[in-house]
This record gives sequence, C-alpha cells and structure tokens, in this order.
Amino acid sequence: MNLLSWLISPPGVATVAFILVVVVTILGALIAVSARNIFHNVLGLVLALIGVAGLFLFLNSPFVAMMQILIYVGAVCIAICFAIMLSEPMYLPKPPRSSFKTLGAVIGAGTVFAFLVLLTKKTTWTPAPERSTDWSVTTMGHYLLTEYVLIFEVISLLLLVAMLGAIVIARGGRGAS
Amino acid sequence: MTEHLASFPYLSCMLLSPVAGLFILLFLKEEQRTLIRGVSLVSAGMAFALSIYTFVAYDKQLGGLQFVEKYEWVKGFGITYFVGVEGMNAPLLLLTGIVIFTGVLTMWELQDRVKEYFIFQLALVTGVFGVFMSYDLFFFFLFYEIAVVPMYILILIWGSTRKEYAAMKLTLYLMAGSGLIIPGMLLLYSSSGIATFNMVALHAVQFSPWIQKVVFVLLLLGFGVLAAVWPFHTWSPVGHVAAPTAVSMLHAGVLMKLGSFAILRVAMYLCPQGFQYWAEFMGLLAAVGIVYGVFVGLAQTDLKYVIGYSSVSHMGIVGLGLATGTVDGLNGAVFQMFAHGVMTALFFSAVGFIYDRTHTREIHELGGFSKIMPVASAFFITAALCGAGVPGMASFWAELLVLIAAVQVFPVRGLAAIAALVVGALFALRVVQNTFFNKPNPKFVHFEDVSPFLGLPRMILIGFLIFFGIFPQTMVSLIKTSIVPFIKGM
Amino acid sequence: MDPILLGCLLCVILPLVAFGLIMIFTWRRPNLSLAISLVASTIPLIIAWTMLFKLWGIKEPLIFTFNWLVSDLVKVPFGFLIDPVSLIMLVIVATISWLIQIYSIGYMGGDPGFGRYYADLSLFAMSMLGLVISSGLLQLYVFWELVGLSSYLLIGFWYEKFSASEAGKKAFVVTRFGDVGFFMGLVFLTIFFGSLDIAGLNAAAASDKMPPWLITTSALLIFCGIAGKSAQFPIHVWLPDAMEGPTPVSALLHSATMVAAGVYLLTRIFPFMAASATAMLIILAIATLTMILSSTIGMVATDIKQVWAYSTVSQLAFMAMGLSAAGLAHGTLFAGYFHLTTHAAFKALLFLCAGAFIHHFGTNNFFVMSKEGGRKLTIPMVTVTIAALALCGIFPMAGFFSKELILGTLAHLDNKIWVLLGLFGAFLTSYYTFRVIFVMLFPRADDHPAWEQYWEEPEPHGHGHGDDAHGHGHGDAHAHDDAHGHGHGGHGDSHGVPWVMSFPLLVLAGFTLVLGFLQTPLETFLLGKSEPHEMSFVLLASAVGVALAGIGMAWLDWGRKTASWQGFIKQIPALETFFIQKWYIDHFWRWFLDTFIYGVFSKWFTYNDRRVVDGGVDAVAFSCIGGGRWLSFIQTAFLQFNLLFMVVVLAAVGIYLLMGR
Amino acid sequence: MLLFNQLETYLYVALVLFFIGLYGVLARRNLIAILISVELILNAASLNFMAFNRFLAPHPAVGQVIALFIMAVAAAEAAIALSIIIAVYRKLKSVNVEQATELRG
Repeated sequence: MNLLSWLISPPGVATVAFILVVVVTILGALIAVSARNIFHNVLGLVLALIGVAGLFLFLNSPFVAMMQILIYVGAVCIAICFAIMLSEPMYLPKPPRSSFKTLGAVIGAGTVFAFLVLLTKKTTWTPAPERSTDWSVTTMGHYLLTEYVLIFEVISLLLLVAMLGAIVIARGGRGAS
Repeated sequence: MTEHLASFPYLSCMLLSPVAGLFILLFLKEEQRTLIRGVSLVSAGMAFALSIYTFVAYDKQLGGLQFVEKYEWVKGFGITYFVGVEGMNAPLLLLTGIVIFTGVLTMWELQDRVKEYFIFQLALVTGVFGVFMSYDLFFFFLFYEIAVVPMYILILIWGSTRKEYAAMKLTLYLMAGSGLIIPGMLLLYSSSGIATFNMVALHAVQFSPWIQKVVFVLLLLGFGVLAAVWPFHTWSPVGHVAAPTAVSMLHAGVLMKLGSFAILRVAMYLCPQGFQYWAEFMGLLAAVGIVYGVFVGLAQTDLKYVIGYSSVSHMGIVGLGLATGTVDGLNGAVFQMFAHGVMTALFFSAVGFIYDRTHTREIHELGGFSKIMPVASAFFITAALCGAGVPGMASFWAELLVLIAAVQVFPVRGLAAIAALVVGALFALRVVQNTFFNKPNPKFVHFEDVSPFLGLPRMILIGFLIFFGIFPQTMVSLIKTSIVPFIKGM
Repeated sequence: MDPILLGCLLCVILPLVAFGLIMIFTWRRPNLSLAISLVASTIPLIIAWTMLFKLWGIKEPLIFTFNWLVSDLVKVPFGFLIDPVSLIMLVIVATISWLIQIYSIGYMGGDPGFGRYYADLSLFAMSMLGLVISSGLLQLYVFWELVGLSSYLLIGFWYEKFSASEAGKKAFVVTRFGDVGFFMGLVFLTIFFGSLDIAGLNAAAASDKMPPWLITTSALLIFCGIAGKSAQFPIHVWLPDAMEGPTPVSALLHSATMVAAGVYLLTRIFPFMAASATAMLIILAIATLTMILSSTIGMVATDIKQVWAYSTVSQLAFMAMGLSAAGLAHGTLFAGYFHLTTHAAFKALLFLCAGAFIHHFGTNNFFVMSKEGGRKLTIPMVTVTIAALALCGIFPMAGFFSKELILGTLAHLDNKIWVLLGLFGAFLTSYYTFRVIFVMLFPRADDHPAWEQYWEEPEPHGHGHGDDAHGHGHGDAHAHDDAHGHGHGGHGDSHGVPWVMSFPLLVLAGFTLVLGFLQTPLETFLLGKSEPHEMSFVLLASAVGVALAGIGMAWLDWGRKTASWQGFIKQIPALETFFIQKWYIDHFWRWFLDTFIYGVFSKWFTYNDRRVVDGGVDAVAFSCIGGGRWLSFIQTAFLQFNLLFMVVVLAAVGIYLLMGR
Repeated sequence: MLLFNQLETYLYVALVLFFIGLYGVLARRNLIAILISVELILNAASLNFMAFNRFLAPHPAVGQVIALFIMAVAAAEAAIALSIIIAVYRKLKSVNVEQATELRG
C-alpha cells in the first residue's frame, strides 16, 4: 500500500520512469549485440541510444540529451544503415556462431566487468567542495566558446579530417574513378 | 684545453652547406639532372673549401680548440651545440670534404633517381661533418646516427650484388654497435654528477676506475664495429661490395674513420684509465685484424672484396696506433685515418668506373685493362701501390709512425704487423696483375677511357695522397698540436 | 743557397718533375716525353760530374739536413750526405742512366708505351740519385722502396705478357720480403739508438757506443734488405726473372745500378756493419754460397740475358764477399766498392751488347743469334768481348784490378777456404762467360746437330720465352699477335746497329778499359790515402790462372773446330738438371707460397671468415628470424583474439592491483 | 535516497552497457556489428562523464562538454570506420572480421 502510494507520488513516478529508461537502454544494447540480423542490431542501437538520452535527462542535461538523439540516432545510425546497404547483401547465409568465441568474449568482458565493479566499489566518491548549480544551456554555450574553445575547435577539425578521410578511403584507393 | 671562439661560424657553415644543398634539391624535379648535380656539387664544394680553409687556417702556434661555436640547446640536460677544430679532427674534416666533393663528381654519370641519391648522400655527409666537429656527446651521437642511417637506403636502392642482404647486415651491425654505445655514454653522463654532455667538461671529471673500464670496453666495441675492428669486420666487405661507388668511397673512406675517431675522441679521451686497462686487448684485436685482413684479401676474387679486406687491414693499423697510446702512435693513427680515407676513396672510385662499364668485378673476368683504359688503370694501380705502403704516398708515413710505436710498445704484435706488409704487397700486386696486366679480355676492348672531367676527382685524390706523401710534416705537425696535450691529459 | 745543395736538390727534383709531367700530360706523345726525360737526366749528369771534379779530394763529408717528419720519437730528416763514396756512386748512376736513356731511343723506338717508359726511367733516376746521396737510413729506405717501385714498373713494362707482369710482381714481393727485414732493423735502431743518421751510426758503432747485440741484430736485419735488393741467396730468385723487362732496363737497373744499391748500402754503413764480426761472417757465407750457386746456373742457361743475370748475381755476391771479408779482417771498403764501380761499367756494357743482339735478331737465345750471324755486328761483338774479358778479370780490363783486390782481401782471412771458393767462382765465371762469346764467335755449319738441341730452351714458367722475345722484336718476321712490336723489322745486313745504340757501347767500353788504371787515385779519393797492396805473386798467378783455365775450358767445349758443343757438365746429368732447375730454389718458394701463404693461412683464414666469424653473426640473425617466426603463432591475425587477450590481461592486472588495497 | 539520485546507479548502468559493448566487440564477426558495439562502449563512457558531472564535478559544464566531444568523435569515428568497412568489403568481398587475416605472422 505504502509502495503504491509511493509509486504515484512524484519520486515514485520518476523512479519507475527511470527504471523503464534503464531497461530500455539495456534491452536495446542486448538487441544491438545479439540479434542475427544486422538491421535489428541497428534498431537495437537506436533503442539503447534513446535510453541513454533519457538517462541524460535524468542527469539534468536536456541539451546533451537532445544532441545525443540528433547526432547518434539521426546521423550515426543512418550512416550505419548506408554502410549496411553498401556492403554485404543481407540474403547471404550467416556463419554459424561459435560457442568457443562467445565463451571467450564473455570471459573477457566479464573480467573487465569484474574489474570495473571492483573499482567502482572500492572508490569513495567525494563531490567537489564547491559546486556551481548553473545548468543553463546559455552558460554551457558560453563556456564552449570561451574556456573550452580549444575543444570546440578540435572537434571541428576532427570532423573535417574525418570527412576527408572517409571520402578518401571509401573512394576505393588511388587511381579509382 | 684552451678554446678560441670563431670570428665567423665557419664550422656551422661547413655543416649547413650540405643541408642547404639538400633542401634546394627537395624542390627540384627529377628531370633537372644537370641542375641537381650542379647544386650537389656546389654544396659539396663549399664544404670542401671550408674544410680546406679550417685545415690551413688552424693556428698551430696557438693550439687548442679553434673556430669554437657554443650555444646552449637543452639546458636541463646539459646539451650544448659545441663545435670546434683541433689538430686531430682538422685532417678528418678535410678528408670528409675531399671525399664528398670527389664523390659527387664520381657519381656524375648516375641515371637512376638522381635527386634522391644526392639528397641522401648530402644527409650522410652532414652527419659525418657533425661527428668530426662536435664536442658535445649528445650531438656527437646524434650526428653519428644521422651518418649511419642514410647508408641503409643508399645501399638498398642504388646498390648491386646482394644489396638487401648487405644493407640489412650493415645496418644491424651498426645498430648493435649503437646499442653498446648508448649505455656507455649514459653511464658516463649519469655518473659524472655534473649533468652535462660537454666532452671537455666531462674530461675534467675523474670517473671511478670500474666505470672507466666498463664504459671503455662498451665504447671500444660499439665504435669498433664501425671501424671494422676484427672480429666485427664482416659487414664491411659485404657492404662495400653492395654499395654504389660514391657510397663505398664515403663509407670506407670516411664512415669507418668515424668509428676509430670516436674511440680516440670519446673512449680514450674520457676514460684514460679504462684505456690503460684495455690497451693490450685493443692492440691484440688490431694486430690480428692487420694480419688477418691481408691473408683473407689474398683469397678474394671480387675487386671490391679485395679492397674491403685491405681496409680491414689498414684500419687495423689505425687501431694498433691508438692502442700504443704514445705520441707517435696516435699521430700515425690519425694520419693513417686520413691517408687510408683518401686512398680507399681512390680505390673505389677507380673500381666503380670499371664496374659501371663492364658490370663485373670478378678479377678473372677482367684482365689487361691497362691496354683498354690506361688512365683508369693508373688510378687503381696508384691506389694499390699506396696500399702496399710505397713511400711517396701519405699512408707510408702513417704506417711508419704506427709501426715504430707499436714495436716499442707491443714488440711481437708490431713485428707481426710489419711482416704482414709483405703479404700486403703480394696481395695488392696480385690484384693489379690479374686485373690490369696480361692480355685484354676481348669483350671489353671497345670501352673508352676516363674522360678528363671524370678523371678530375681521381686526380684530386691522388694529388692529396702525393702531397702529404712528400710533405708529411704539414699533416703531422698539425696533428701533433692536439696529440701532445691529449697524451698529457691522459 | 749553397750550389752543392742546389745541385743535389736538382738531381732529385728534376727527374721527379719529368716523371710527373710525362705521366700526367705527355705520355701519349713520344717525342715530347723523350725531350723532357732527356733534359731531366742530362742536367743531373752535368751536376754529378761537376761535383766530382769540384770536390775531388774533399776530406770532410758535406751534410745538409732538413726536417722531413718530426713526430715524437720518430724524427726523419731529409738531407744529403756528400762524401767520396756517394759522389762516385752519384756519377756512376747519373752516367749510366743517361747512357741508357740515349740507348733506349734506338731500342725502344716505336714502342706504344714509349712515353711511359721514359717516365719510369725518370722515376728510377730520381729515386736512385736520391738513394745515393741520402743522409739518413730512413730517407735511404724511402728511396730504396721507390727504386723497387720503378723496378716493378719497368720489369712489367710489357704488361700484356704474363711472364713480364709475373716477374714484376715477383721482384717487388721478393725484395719487399727482404725490405721488411731492413725496416725492422731500422725500427730497432730508432727505438734503441734513436737516430738513423748514417754518419752518426758509423761513428757510434766504431766507438763502441752501441751494445753489440743491437749492432749484430740490426746489421743482419739490414742485410736482409741488402740481400733482397742485391739478389743474394735465398731471395735472389727475382733477378733472373726480372730480365723480362726491356734490355736497357736490365742493363740499368738489374745489373749496374739498382741491384748494386744493396752493396752500396753495405759500403755506406760499412763501419757500422763491420763492428759485428758475427754479421760479417754470416754475410760472407751467404755471399759465397750465392756466388757458387749463380755461377753454376749461368753455365747451363741458353738465354743470353739469363747468363748475364746470373753473372750479375755472382758478381754482387763477390762484392759482398770482398766487403765482408774486409770487415772481418779490419780492412777497408775499397776492394768491394772498386769492384762495384768497374762492374757497373762492364756489366752495363754486357747487357747493352746483348740488347743490341736481341734488338737485331728478335731472340734471347744466343745459339740462335750465333746461327743468324751474330758476329757480323762488329761493334757489339767487339765490345761484348771486351766486357767479357773484364768480367773474367783479364789484364788490362777494369775487372782485373778489382777482382784481384777482392781476392787479395779474401786471402787475408785466416781461413783459406774463402779464397779458394772465390777462385773457384772466378773459374766458373770465366767458363760461362766465354761459353757465350765462343758460341757467338764460332757458329757451326747449318746442319750441326747442336742447333736442334738449343733451338728451344727449357722455360720454368711454361711460357715460350723465345716467343716473348719475338713479341718485342720483329713484329712482322714471326707470326704472332703481340701488340708491342718495335715497329721496325727485317733482318737485312744493311741495317746495322743505330748510332744511338752503339754510342753508349763505345763509351762504356772506354770506361771498361780505363777504369782499372784509376785504382790508385780513386783509392786516395775514397780513403784519403792509398795503401800499397802487397799482392802476393801466388795469388796473382792463380787468379789469372783460373780465369785463363776457365776460358780454356770454354774453348775446349765450345770454341775449337772439333768442340762437341756440349758443356762438360753434361757428363753428370743429375747435376746438370739440378743447375737447369736453378737448384730448385724457385720451386721451393713456389711451394712455400702455395702451401703456406695461399694454402694454409689465406685459405683457412678465409674459411674462418666465411664460416666462423660471419657464420656466427648470420647464426644470430637467423636465430632471431627463427625465434620470431616461432613466436608469430600468437599473431593469428584474428583481431578479436588479440583484443580479448589484451583486455583480459589489462583487467587482470587491474584486479590484481585493486586486491592489494 | 532515490535510485536516480545516486551516482552508483548510473555507474552500474554504464558498466552494463560497457560490458555488453565489449562482449559485442569480442564476439561479433560482422564489422558493422563491431562498430555498433563500439558505439555502445562510447555511450557508456559518456554516461560516466555525465554522471560524474552531475554528482561530483565543481562545474556542470565540464562533463557536458566532454560528452559533446565524445559525440563528435563518435561521429567522426563512425564515418571513418564505415568507409573502412566499405573499403574492406571491396577488397575482400566480405565484412567478416575473421576473413581479414592478411597480417597473419
């Protein structure tokens, strides 16, 4: 009863929403790595990314959440779709899964997971003594163009170079028309 | 050591003139061959002229280190750009100038990738100049490596017979040598307690005996690889054979001297007690090299192999001279570095001319070349006679000094080295006879002799050999100005 | 500048300049080269004779020295030592080399290497003149080596002939073998005595300033060099082969001047050498052995130049005997030195005559010359006979006086075996000399069986010797493809000996006749006083007697009408073969070289170099390659495998680090 | 303490994402699938940054800027990777990573 009343209270709703978002994220991630059809993988990725965007909302950053959806879902996933269409035809038979490899992957990923869990557990997280509370997009924009302008510039340069690189590589090497 | 600052940066100019040539070459097109050769010749010629200037203008009365330029480079590590000239490196700078200038002229007929060739050659020579003039250990080693690396590419691309093998062998050998040098150098640097790479300053530090012993043997073997000290000599004949003509000239003429010069300049200068400890061993290796080189050379059938082994033997003389640790021995050793450099450049220059035309260096296939190319043959024969120790050539005096000093210090080794002179003569004359005398091979009779222009570099080399053969004092008095204080400081 | 110093400098520099000019600029132009060379040899000739007359009777030697090389312990002065000994040798060298340059105009005319020939002659003149007037032993060694170099170049002058280039190499290497000993001697003296000044050495040795062991060791070591240059046993083997060079060269270098340099050195440092009785005895023994050996070989040679070459060896040995005997008996150097002087004249004459015959007939075989009518060349025939008489020591030729002197010196020794051996040598000398003369003078009829026998001669290095001689003789008379014919051919009697060739013959014949009577003035000049020689009549009679006996023996075997043209040595075939094979010394050296130098050291060192030293390095390299290849199984190229490995290891390390906390 | 107001929650979520992504990178054969898995890992990282930003950082802009930066990098990386994939496909006629074994030792 208490639970029910808590559930309809604002914190409860928020918690349920939060759990839903987490589930969506993890489900999406699972689909993204385990589905046999590559398109399903992309769709799973979209799901996971939207979930992460939701988590960003929970972290007080609507701007980043929006960017997440715009860039990831809107650009990266679409690019992946193009790549899928440009490369291997879908109707080809898939190679069978190798249980040995899956086992290896689980062990590897599991070790890292164990390590990170250990790390998370053993660390005492202490917040900075003085914390600003200004979360507005304006401030962030301001910072992006003043204190962190170097990062901004580097991003632009990186994107430019990546674009050029992508074109050069995808063109099919020197001499190809 | 007294230091006299330069009124004008002659040494930097000498160092930078190949670099300038190299940069100009970068902007030229492969098709502009004449221009490329011209630029290389001018930049080599400038270095040559400056090396002659420093040789002549060095004030023997004043002594010490002259034309000094000193700029701090990395203060935290004590790295200084510190160059200078004294009696023992002036001849070697001159030698480098001679060999690069004649080397460019010798390669005048090159048709394949001319631009790249000259770029690498000039880079190589920059390194060599740098080593000879540097008095900072860091720069010394830096230039040393600069000199070694282009050699790999030069042999790999423009070489002949088994060039991949030779280039790889040479580079690996020299890198192994560097692998011994770096720990030695760093050990000195770290144990000096003054955090400087300045050799003159390091010389003043009294290193403890065990450090000196360890460092000396590391440096001896490391630099000895480049000086083709027996038994680390086998890269040298193979490398000479594979390398293109001017590279062989530079390699045997100058690069091998880097090794022996470094033993003198770094190892003996900084670790005198280590030298005392290892002198016997050094003399033994050198004497074995002298005897061994001539005997192995006697059995070779490839002209360049023959010269390669004669170099092993002659570099043994240098080593023996250094090992004596006497004024005569060191004078002779430095003189021999110079004389052997010029002589062996002449050797390779003459062989290169013949090889470019006949495409064989097998002694048995040649023969009677005096009939076909009298002038080219005369060049080779002159070099061979010089190698056999005929007086009137520079190397006679050098060998004389070394051998007398050697008999004094190591009687048995010295006498063995003298006895090897007979075999040396046999070996030089055997090659001359089989290659240039007897009936000409009809396959080759249509070849033309050296044109006066291509004869010029060889004439320059012969001119220097004979000049210092007739007037040895011009060289010895100069070398002496630095050797006498050097021995006193040990 | 002192005019004498200037003269000495000119003697050395002018020929050197001539050599350089010809080698660099004019070697393709025979006449210009000839002119340069002649100028550069005539001026030293004039200088030498002028100095001889101006300085006749000097008491104190004139010494000029400058620093040539000053290191630390090693100080090499460059200087000139002018005293009677060097003055006379200077004159001999300048004169003979000038005469030979004149002679060569005819002999070498038309040779394609004419310019080079004169350049080499100039180089020789420079180095020989420099050697003669050197003030220090090291400077002398320098010129000594340069003389060896010019000898090498001149012997191998016709380098297209295998035998010539081989002979040049042999000469250089064998003399170098001796020179190494010489050099070691110099090194010892430098280290233990400190100076190589000739006058200083002589004075120090004479006044007991040096330890005896040092004198003996260095004297013997220096004698190695002398033996090499003056062709003494067992390193005389190069000299007969050196006859492959042009005949004027043989006359100049390999009989009159260069080979005499060894004996000259012995004279030069005579007081030093004489200070060690042991060394002197050894030298005497070696010289005697050499004399007997070479005379016996000379008896069976059929090549005229070979006969004279062996005669040179034996006469050089004879001089060395004279000098060493004088050293043992505290005598003077005059006997040996006088023989050196006279020998230079008559031996050069012998060779030049031989050259005239060779030039004319295109063969070295004197039997062939005889058959072709050698005696019709009047001037060479007369002069060769004069020279032969001098060689045998017949009055009034120059050889008579000098040989008597040497035998007299030998007779002074307590042990009479030396003088007996000397007399035996003189007998053999007369025999083989007149064997040649009689064969030339009295040819047999065309159908005489002896012709067949001597037509082809045995040749040790398998290369037709006669054929070689044709090569530079008559290009068109005999079918061959050698490129260096002399450009003149034909046998016509109308074509005599050109005047440039007969003129030197006459001059030298004049010297041969006159020199003997100059004995007393020369001795006064050399020693400052002339000692009366109590010449015992027995010795005189026996000396002339053995010479006449030798000639008589030759007459019996070769001269008279009924002579069999068989040497008496034919009676003992084993001995004859032994002599023809030159006592097997060449075989010994060949065997030594092949077995030890090439067979053992060279071969095994090379093997070691390829297999052990280089093989070791290659083994390291290949084991690196192999190890890399073995390790490369990890590189499956399955990226995910690599990644898995990487993350597992990283994470494991991380976990390990965290566990500690 | 509310679930979504704790740092650890976000960290564990990010960890799970990371785990899944790493598993995908290690297990999948299809290069595109590997790329997708990499995107997951990147997201895990940016989630971490955002979480630290929210709970620990002195200034809220830091983490956000880095997250943005990661996004841009991811975009660039995707472009490059996709073009590489296409190039690989042209060369090998396959996007199976196990076929790309030219570097075998």
